[in-house]
Amino acid sequence: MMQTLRPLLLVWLALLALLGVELGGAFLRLGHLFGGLLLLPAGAMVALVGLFFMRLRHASGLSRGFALAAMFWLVVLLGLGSMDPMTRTLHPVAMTTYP
Amino acid sequence: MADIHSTFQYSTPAHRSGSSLDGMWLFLATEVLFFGALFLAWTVSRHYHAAGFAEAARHTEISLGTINTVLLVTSSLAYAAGLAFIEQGDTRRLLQCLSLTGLLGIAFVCLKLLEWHDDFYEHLFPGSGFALHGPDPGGAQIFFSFYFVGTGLHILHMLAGLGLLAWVILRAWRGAFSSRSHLAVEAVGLYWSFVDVVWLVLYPLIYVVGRPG
Amino acid sequence: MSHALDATAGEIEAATVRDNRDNYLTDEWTVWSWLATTDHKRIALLYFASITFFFFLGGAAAALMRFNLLTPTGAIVSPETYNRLFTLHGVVMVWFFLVPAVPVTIGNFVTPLMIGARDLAFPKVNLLSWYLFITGGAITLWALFMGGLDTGWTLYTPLSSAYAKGYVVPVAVGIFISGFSSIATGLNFIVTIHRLRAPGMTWYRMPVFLWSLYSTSVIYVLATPVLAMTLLLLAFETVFRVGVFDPALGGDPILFQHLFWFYSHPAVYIMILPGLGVVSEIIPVFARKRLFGYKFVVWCSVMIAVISFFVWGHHMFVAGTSIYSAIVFSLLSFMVAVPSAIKVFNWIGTLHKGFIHFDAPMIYALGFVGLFTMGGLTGLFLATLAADVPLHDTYFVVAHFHYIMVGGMVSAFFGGLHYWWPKITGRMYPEMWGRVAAAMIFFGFNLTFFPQFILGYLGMPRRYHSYPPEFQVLNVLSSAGSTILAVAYLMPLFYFAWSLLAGARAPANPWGATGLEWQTPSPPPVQNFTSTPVVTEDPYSYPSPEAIQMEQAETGEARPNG
Amino acid sequence: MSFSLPAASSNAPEVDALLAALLLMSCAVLALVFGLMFFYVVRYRAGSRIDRGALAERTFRFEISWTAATLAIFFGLFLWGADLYVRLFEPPADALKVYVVGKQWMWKVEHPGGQREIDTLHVPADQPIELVMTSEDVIHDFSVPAFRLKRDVVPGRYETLWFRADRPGTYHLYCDQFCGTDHAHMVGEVVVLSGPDYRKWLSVTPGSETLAAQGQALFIHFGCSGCHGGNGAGSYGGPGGSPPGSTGQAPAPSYSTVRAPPLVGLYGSPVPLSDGSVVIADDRYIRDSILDPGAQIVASYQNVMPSFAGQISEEDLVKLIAYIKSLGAQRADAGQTGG
Repeated sequence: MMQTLRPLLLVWLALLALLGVELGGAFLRLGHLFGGLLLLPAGAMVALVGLFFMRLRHASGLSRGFALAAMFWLVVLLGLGSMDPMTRTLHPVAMTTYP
Repeated sequence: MADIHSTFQYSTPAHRSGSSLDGMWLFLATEVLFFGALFLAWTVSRHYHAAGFAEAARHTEISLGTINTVLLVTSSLAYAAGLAFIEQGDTRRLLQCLSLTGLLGIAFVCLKLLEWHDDFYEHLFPGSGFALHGPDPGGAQIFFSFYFVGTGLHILHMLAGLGLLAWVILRAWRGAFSSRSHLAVEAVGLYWSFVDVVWLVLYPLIYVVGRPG
Repeated sequence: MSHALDATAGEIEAATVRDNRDNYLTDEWTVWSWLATTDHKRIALLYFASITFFFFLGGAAAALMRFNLLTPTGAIVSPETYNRLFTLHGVVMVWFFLVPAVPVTIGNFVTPLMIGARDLAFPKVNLLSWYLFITGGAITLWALFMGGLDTGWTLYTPLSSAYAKGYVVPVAVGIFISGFSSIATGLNFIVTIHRLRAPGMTWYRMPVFLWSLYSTSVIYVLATPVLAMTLLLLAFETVFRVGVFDPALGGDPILFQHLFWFYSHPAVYIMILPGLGVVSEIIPVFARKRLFGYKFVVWCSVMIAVISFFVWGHHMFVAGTSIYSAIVFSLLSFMVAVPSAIKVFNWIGTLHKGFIHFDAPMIYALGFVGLFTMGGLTGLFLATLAADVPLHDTYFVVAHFHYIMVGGMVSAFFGGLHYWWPKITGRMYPEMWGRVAAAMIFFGFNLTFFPQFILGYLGMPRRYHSYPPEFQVLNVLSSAGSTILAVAYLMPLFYFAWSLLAGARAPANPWGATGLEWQTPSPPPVQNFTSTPVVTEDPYSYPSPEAIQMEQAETGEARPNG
Repeated sequence: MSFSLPAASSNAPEVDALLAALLLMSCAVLALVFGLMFFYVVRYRAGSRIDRGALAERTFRFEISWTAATLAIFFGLFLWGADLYVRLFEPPADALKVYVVGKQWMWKVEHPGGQREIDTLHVPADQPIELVMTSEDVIHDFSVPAFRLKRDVVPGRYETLWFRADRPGTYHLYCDQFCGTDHAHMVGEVVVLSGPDYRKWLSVTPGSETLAAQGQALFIHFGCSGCHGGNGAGSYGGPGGSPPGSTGQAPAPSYSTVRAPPLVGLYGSPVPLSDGSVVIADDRYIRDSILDPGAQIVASYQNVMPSFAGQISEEDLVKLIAYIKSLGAQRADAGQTGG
């Protein structure tokens, strides 16, 4: 039994460690651009939970396909969706408040 | 009649449970895109309103958020352990693990509600009377719109998860699961961990990334 | 196989004996046996009834609009009413007719039959999806009739948030709920097609219709949740008067359009892909010939589904997006047209050297090919950046998407309905009436929508309650066409009803078609098949032309010229 | 009635050529598809006795060749369309700027000379015009079919649209983005006048105050003059004791004790910021500084200015900017007379 529980415990410890990294990063002055780097530990945590707690490693090929498809389309949504706002030349206007 | 009808279409129990788990994963894939739209809104809004987002993020309770993350990660661990136990046929340990999961989940929801209470008290709900008047008050309001929509939806998912958990616990208590037949435990576990995953992304977006900006 | 399953199989055998006597329609006749059914065939009929209602409701709104546009001043209805009419028309037709139409009715009915399964993977989820659908529909209808909504189906902010007049939130809730119905349906189809194929039914032995449904389902499952979140953000903004799209806060109303079209452009392919599948079924049957380029056709369906997610930006070429994003989206939009074009060529290749029969489904299918080609070609105008600028938001766009949605999709739906009608009901429809209706739809459709291309080029904007007098002639032509179209759409309602009562009994395979669904009686038994079928042939394995001609020569039906 | 649309801008014939090419290609494809369909349907009808022979075995070649042909044509169309489209975003430097504000359900136009119109836009022929457009409420769309142009008019930001009308006449103006109840009545006219006619129109149109003059009134109304000085000369106490460009010319300094940077001569000049960077004071910088003063603080000043975001309407903002621009012009004139 311990053989099955041990990896889970190790993953849990790794998750807490990554959380620590994020928490520490929150108090560093990283600036607007590098602040986004703090999403990397979050990505690692998501991967750990998916692979171990949700057993993606042992899931059927189809299930893994679904998980990959979700990630792919998420990238499409975020990538193509932010392409326009990131490359736009915007001339903002003061808005009067709504009626 | 209907029952025969729906069971006989599978050739083996493994075929059936495998199909159900595939279905669950596909459902979770739709959930990814559901929250993905919110993350896109966050990305774009932060791009326009870095200052407002930074100021707003500094007004969030990172201590509560971090404790909540620990609670949720631990609850996922407990659930995964419970699943490992029932695979050995140990219903008693399964029940213990799932109860722990439930308690941690309830603690999460309570802390979250407490945090909301504080936020309302500090007039951080967007709209007239919004408390932050920094260089980019509009951006800060958009941040808090995002915050309330994101955490609100997450709480709804938590409540649904707690309901499912209660159902699994009830069935486990009645001895419905064995080492060979525990599809419901596994399927609900996927959902529970997924709600955890959503929080793992919301946590940095709300408490961490904006703060150093 | 486990002992428990053996027992189940025994019970099934007992049930099967009864099936030989009773088909799925006559199995039980209580209202409850319909409302609580998990039989995919009965659920398909429940859906048929619901979407027929929505189709004629949306059609009535369209008829009123066309009536109003007979005169330049639009004297029939007030501007408020007109705006509510086209919003109702759009919302109902898109979300409660076109998006579900073919998959939930024909798809629901024939998918398990085509792959040789007893039912979909999750029959209860299937029933749930119907309840979600009618609940969403009821809420939306209630809102549209009680308070009305005048934002158009596109619900652009801030017109739908800070400046909203009418029931934005209930309509959003209704669409949100019906979205879950789409997701449930898509999920069911995907898992079914992966998991429940009969022995020997390899991927490349599946009929094209199933590939189309599979591609459609991918879009259902991955695009609909984005719409759900968009509607939630919109509702939040409408209720609290603040939110991420709010320009008063510095929010971006164009972000709403991005999120909206991330769903709604792939949704266009939700609407048309099943139509492409239906036509790919019909043409080989009535040409008695193998589908030309089967692998290309099926992979084109998949490619269309995937690429459809990359092109939504072409709805926003004049909306003020960045020029770089416009260029990328224009290029990607051309890419999605390639697989569609390939399909058209393959259908024509299928006709080559065939033995073409002109039954009503075939007339619908041929009409579909023509109208879909026109819709697709005019789509290229809109994908070309500089050409889109004058045509955007004019009647050109209206005509273009009606050629795809109505000329294409509704024709395919009707064609499929005629084709599978004997299987669904066990009765034949009156063939002559079917042909007349098909021809009238083709003619009435072109008369209604072709003038709108010209109107659009001349600059007449969409969603106008009144218009400059010089546009009147073309508008009157269009309205005249719409009356023909209305009559043509009503005709099947009557002759199908007649066929139910007095139509000839249908044999198991009235068209001489290949495919598993034609190997079981019409209407099928509750269990679909008496024993699990085993597939040993490729799809559309019609005999070669030489073989057919040889056979004809022997029977003396027709002689080759030599 | 007619089925043709006047081509009244330099852009229109180019777009028409592209549309004609698309139409030609479409007709060719339609002829091919319908032609083959009819031909096969008749030739291979079930009752036909024609000998079908053997089926083509290698369908792969057909597939590849028509895929490649389609791709090549599409790519050509894409390039053509993109090239024309990009030019729509490159207004000539000498374009005459006209401000357009859309609101439910009218178009408000302001000319640089202060002439204001509603639902009508008078422009001279053969001169590039750049419309600077925004909306007060929902999204509208400024569409002139005779110019083959349109652009959405979005609240909260400026959109620009440029054209060179080349045929005098009166053309339809539509709102093409659905904007509520009276969307269909948000229409108007674009009147293209020949050079002399346009000058005549300018002279007879009630010359309401120029934008700059109206801006000056607002400058006082909003209290800007309290800190920046009655004529935008700044308040004394700035770096170097007195603001550059004001010495000797500025009238009596304001009595304000608050230090604020001078605005005379500001427009178009480089401004050193407190973070060490230097920006050019253009429309956007001035707009940002009014709405969000804390974002870019002029070196050696404290930010004491409140934000005017949400308090100044878009039209007023345009006027204020015009006024500040005119202060720049005054200095240049003064410099010339002085030299």
